[in-house]
Amino acid sequence: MNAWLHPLLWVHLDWVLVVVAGWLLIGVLGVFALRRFRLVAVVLFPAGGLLALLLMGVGISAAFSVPEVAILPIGLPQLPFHLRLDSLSAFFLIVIGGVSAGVSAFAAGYFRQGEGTPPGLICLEYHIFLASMAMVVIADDAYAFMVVWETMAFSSFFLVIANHRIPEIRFAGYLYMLVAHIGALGILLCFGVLQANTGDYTFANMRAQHLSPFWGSVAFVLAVLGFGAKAGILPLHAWLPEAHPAAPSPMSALMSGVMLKMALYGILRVSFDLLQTKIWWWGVMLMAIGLSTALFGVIFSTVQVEMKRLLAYSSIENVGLICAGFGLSLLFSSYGMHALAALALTAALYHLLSHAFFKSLLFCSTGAVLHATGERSLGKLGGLMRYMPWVAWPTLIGVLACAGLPPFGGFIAEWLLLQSFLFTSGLPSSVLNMLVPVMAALIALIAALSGYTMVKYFGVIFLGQPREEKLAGAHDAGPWERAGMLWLMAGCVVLGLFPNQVIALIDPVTHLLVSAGLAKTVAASGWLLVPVSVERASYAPAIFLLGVMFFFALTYLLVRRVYSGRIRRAPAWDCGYPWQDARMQDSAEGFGQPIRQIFEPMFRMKRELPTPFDEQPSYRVTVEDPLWYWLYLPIARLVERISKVIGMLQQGRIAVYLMYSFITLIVVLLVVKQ
Amino acid sequence: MSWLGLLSQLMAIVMALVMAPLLSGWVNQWRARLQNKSAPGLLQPYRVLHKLFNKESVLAEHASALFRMVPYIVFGCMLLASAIIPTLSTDLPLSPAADAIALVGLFALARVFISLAAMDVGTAFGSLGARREMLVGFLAEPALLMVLFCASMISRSTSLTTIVETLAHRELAIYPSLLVAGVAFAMVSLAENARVPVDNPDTHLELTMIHEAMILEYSGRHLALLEWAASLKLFAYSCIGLALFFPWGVAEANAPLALLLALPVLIIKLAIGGVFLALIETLSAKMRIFRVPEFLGTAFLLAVIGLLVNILLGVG
Amino acid sequence: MSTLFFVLGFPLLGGAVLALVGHRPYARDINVAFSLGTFVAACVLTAEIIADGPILVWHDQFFIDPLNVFMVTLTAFVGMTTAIFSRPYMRIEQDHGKMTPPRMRLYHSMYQLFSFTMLLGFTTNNLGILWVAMEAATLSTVLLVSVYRTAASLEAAWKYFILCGVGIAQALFGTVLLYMAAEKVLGPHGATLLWTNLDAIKGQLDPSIITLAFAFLLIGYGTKVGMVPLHSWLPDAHAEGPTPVSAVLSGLLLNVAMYALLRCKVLTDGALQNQLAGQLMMGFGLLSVVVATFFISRQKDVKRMFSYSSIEHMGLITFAFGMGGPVANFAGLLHMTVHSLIKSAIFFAVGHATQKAGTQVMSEIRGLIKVNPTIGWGLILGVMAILGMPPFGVFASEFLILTTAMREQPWAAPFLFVSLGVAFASMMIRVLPMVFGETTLKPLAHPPALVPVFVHLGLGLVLGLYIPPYLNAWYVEAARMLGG
Amino acid sequence: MIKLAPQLINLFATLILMLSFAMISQRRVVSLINLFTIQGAALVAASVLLGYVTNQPDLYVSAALTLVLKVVFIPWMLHRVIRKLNVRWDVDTLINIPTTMLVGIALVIFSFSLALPISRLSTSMAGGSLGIALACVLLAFLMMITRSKAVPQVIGFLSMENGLIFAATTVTNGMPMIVEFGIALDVLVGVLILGVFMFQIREKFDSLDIHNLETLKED
Repeated sequence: MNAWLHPLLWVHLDWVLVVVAGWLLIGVLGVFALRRFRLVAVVLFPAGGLLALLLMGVGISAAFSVPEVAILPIGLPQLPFHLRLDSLSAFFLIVIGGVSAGVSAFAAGYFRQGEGTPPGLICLEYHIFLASMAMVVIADDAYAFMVVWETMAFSSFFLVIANHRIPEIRFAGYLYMLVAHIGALGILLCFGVLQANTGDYTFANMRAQHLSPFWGSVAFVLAVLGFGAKAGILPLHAWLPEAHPAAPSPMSALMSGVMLKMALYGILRVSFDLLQTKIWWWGVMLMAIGLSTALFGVIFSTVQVEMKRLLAYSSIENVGLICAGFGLSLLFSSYGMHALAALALTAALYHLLSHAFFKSLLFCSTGAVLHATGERSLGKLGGLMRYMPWVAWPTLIGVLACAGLPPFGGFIAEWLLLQSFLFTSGLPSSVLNMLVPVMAALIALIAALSGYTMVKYFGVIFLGQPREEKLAGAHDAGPWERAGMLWLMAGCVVLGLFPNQVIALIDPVTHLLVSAGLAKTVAASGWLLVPVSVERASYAPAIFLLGVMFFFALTYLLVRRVYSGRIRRAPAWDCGYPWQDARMQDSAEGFGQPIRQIFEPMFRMKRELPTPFDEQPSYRVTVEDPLWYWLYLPIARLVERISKVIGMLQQGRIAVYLMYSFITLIVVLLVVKQ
Repeated sequence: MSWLGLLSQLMAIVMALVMAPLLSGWVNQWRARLQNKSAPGLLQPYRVLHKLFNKESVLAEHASALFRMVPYIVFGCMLLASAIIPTLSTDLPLSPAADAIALVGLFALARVFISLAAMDVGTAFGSLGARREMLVGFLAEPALLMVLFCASMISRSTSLTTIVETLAHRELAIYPSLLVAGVAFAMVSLAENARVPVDNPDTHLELTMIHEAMILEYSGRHLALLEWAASLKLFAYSCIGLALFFPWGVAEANAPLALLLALPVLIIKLAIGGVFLALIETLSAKMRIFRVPEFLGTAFLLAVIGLLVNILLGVG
Repeated sequence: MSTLFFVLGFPLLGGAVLALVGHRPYARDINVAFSLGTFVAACVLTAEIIADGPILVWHDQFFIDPLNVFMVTLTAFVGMTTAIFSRPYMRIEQDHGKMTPPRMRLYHSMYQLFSFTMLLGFTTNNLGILWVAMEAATLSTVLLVSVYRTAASLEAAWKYFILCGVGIAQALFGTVLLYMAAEKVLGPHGATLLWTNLDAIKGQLDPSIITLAFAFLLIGYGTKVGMVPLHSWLPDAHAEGPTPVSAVLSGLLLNVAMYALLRCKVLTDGALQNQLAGQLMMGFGLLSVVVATFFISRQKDVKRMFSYSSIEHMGLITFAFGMGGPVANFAGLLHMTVHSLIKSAIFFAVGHATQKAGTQVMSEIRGLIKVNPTIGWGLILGVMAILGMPPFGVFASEFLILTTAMREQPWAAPFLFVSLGVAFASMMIRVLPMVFGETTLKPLAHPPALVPVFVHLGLGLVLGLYIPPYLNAWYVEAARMLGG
Repeated sequence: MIKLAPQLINLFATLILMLSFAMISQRRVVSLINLFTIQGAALVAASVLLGYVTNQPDLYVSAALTLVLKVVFIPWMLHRVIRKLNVRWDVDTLINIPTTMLVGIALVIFSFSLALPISRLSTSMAGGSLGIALACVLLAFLMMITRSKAVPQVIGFLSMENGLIFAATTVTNGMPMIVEFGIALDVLVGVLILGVFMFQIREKFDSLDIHNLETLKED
């Protein structure tokens, strides 16, 4: 108890709690400063950002130290909040801290007055959201976990509907909340299985239980269902492309960059840590779900015409890839192939980390664009690179990272993932051996497609000519927004250039979960990233980048020295076509058209083609998610039908009501008679 | 790394720079011959480059800085690519920096940048070309990757040098999977290098052009760099093909004599390959752009089949 | 025992006084004053029980133990807050001309008598008197429900009276059988129906009689609990009466019935030594949960919707007690507490909302958060709480119930899963547009009393995050007493 | 006299059961009330007799209560009500009379089979009448279901009370006094409220047909 008085004696866990408390305090201050907008903007949000930095630091140093436990005197009387900070939690604390630091800075410049909910209130919800996420990863018993988990859900829900005047936004929030709650129920039941009738809900006890394969599988499936609903894996993804566009951009950044990761954390925690037994088909299931999700997500993101929806679908894709990595690792460790399991897990976690950074960066950029132009539809944007360079260049980095191109973080993750898929021969089952390379091929396809999407995203928004006149007046991002985006961009670059250091950070996690790690082999090989051995595979992003840079500079200098640098500006030539205007560039629909054509059966399309006799001929195509019609609406209709039938029970005739009681009485008497 | 290593590395780069235009010139010449046209001189590409470098370059009004950077970036990427492919020797200091996957990534990087540049000016043709290029790319990349995986499954490695060493200097073995992969690779490289039947490098017919549509707005030295980069790409692809499927004659580490010997072998192999390319281009007709996905899809599937054959026959 | 005398005396006296002056303007304050007095007395009583254990008073006619003393406190508390809430509410009703002075008098005196009957039911030791109290509670609430004298309220009251009257009659038959069984052991005299005596000898009671008796008692008190399919009276009665009455009906009256049922279950379990009672209760509970949620998904009237949600939660509680065991019983008791707090809070908020809109039709209530943020936030938070959103207490109990059910009664888990999901979906989609979005409503004439709303929500929140030790001691003790 | 007592009690029991049947089959409201009165009287007689035989003064008291309530006050009030609201006929029943009778027979058999094992255990001399009491309750229930006017429903409700009281009296020689009083009080108040309601319903819907009371429902 005394230790609380001496900050020098505080362990990492205490510091985490300090950060959480600080965030809550900031939130409360926000409520008191409900109308004092400047205060919220310039003081509270940046302060939250600083705390986030502190959290990141704590996470980094906690990653390498022994697990710490603590007990908060709240919760159920028999079950106070148990907290535990192990390397897995530490890793996710890094994710939360690192990303939210940038996003908070961005938010400081982002929120304006008089947009739906007052900024003070947003500040409260925002910081409760952050605090609850930090608590999720350190919760160590089912009750504490569920409490903070749902707190996370509904604080983010209020943020999603921050601008609740618009019915679509309300519906998006509703859908989000509903799916989240269904998922939470699934998680609840999963914990119900895990506690195995002991009535002791601490994770420690769950680790101690050895469940029968049946109950273990039930728990695993429930966990995948529950956490998957939050992560947006097929077919529970429907809320994601609705909620992300609805939310204010910093919120979308946090939800997509961090909150989805919390769901993945849950999957890891349950299937790798709490469940003692692992069965091979769990891994296969997770892989299959993950890859189908990824493919679905990327294909849909290529055909989106609304920038935030595009990013939302791309988030679905990335979550799918990460799940696939988890699945592979699960498969390996179920066969006791720990080194490979570690490789796959490292890849997945690496991807998780880099996705957190580049996706929040991209969402921030959409926010900046949204504020500058008031447009969210790609078809009305274009040519912004000239007007808002401070947004465009960081976004370019984010785009390259998201496209999985060297030398950025996304590429390293995919590289590792492909490596782990490639060296799978030696699995006991030959079918799996056949299956795994096919999955590798799928991953390659998905990566390439995401490149397509990203070119579309960047090209249509920032390049070319403005498709609307008003875009010429677009103002660049403010200082706070720039700071936030630069921070996130720096994250992407660092993740791309220093894989060994990052892997050293991930190593304790893999040791914890699959009792093996890459750190040794990696550390041995200096600048080179060598997962297994130099003969097998190696990659040196720094040298890679230097190489490109070197040749770039070399050619530039040579060309400049040898030849004249004369440049003349002239109208674009375009094969000498004289009357060109911005409308002739590819629209967003046009850019996605080839994909629409190739994957036609996957979409639910409505085309309106003009006839030759139209006065104003117009072409419109809407692409919708078929799952919405095959899964969600039928369920809704089913509920409606059932409730209609049940409504028959209550037709207002008292005689009938008496009859119910009478029959019930008779039936019960008959029952008890036996 | 040994001095010899540095030397071979340097040789590889220089040779790539020098021989790339020559190769495309060679191919053009042969194609002309096969089509009963009067062929341009073998050195025509050099003349073209020289001319372009000397011209002033005309930039579109609303071209951004990105537009001007891209030629250098693309050129740099291609140079790096041809630097890490073991053409003459497997003793390349740069090669550990990037393995097969990274190589594919490198090509992808170049592609993305050039497409972005094409969209930058904001003309109808530019964005059209970019879209088609990405369309080609998203199918060609995985296919190429799968082809490389076939080889790396045999050699249990994704590092290019190791692959070539295994294939070249192990006792001779017949790999049926490589046959399938080889066909796939041929198709992919046709598409990647903007060759008939996928694209036609020397037409500006709007319905068909892909690569040309993208670099339409470039002129002067920028265009020159892009052209050079294109021929470098062709060179790199041919070298990959030779390294994977006809790896004989590539020198091992610290074997100066082999290194000397390697050069003529390579030249001969390239010459033959160029003739074959010209032959294919002459015999096949340009296909509609909508057929391209099917074409590349086939290549992709072939590559995957090659991979499966690998596992079925339990090689590696 | 003087404290108990005050606990029962205050409301009785209040009923009498208000029967005389209930129509005066200051009657509202008197009402509050008496309820306050009751609450204070209840607190003192609680303190005494904590100090020196269960007590028997007045020739053992009254028995206070952990199980019922916190029910008494809860009842007194909610009774008080509801009285506070009904001050401005009824005033506005009077301004709208829906209430006349004579009706106000009836309302006030019946309000006090109603809380008297409930407290009597809780504290009495005599199962016969328990029955009498239940019947009396029915009668007083019938008058409260019909106080508007509209066609709808009359119909609701009539159905309420007939259905509950018949139901309660079955309970009496059950009680008679119980007496018959007890008589053989204890002999025919006044003390035979005392719960303490019955509890002492429950092992010797004749199983066949007790089985039959429990069947009748279950049907009887189950009707008051609102178990499907005996629930038909409940939505009408809740929807047509004044909102304070709806609040106390679903907040308190259902608890009394549940309490009676529990006392009977304890005896039955003791006598039968089997799971019959538990299985019956689980069956009815689950049926109630499922059916009620599907009813919720088709409601247009806001008060009807929340009354169905009361059925759902009562079903959940019944299910929990049916499962038995320390954890489930604990959860059931906790759920009873939190449900009465949260549900009454919701009804307070809804009451003002309906007064604003002048209608109970949900599609005509819009954008509360704009006109009156406190009502809006109260409603949305209350709804989230009742839907089992942590950190509110409802979640705590649902957490325990679901996790226990998952391993002890796995067959029930899917039903609970679906029902809770459906309930969430159908409530949120109706409440969100009521709270958020654009609006045409105008502010109220008198400032609404929203303190009770937030006091209740606050307590609900606290119970989710921190259950004070002595309260916990109650729960554990009570749960142990329920055994199972 | 003493030895005859059990037979006499069973006689009364049968009488009460028979009266219940008569009520089910009866259409005229006035005679329904009369039958109810007779049933109350039989009940009184039974409990007096039982009290005399087992010399328990409690039973006299409960008999007196029943007399005052069920035989004098309630019938008088009901008569007054139907005179005021001139309800004469109870034309339509939901199920026609013969069917109701058949169901009734089934109910009696059911309740006897239910009560038989228990009534053996009864200490009271008239334990056998448990089945009859149960039958009365169920028959009254049936009657409430089938009748579509307010007054007969109330009468059904009250005769259900009769059945309960009969059970309490004969099976257990009467409940504890305080409970008896409580029950009586509740019945009294209940009847008063019902009376008031009937007037209010009448003035709202100008008929006592409970088909009017079907507006509150799930639409």
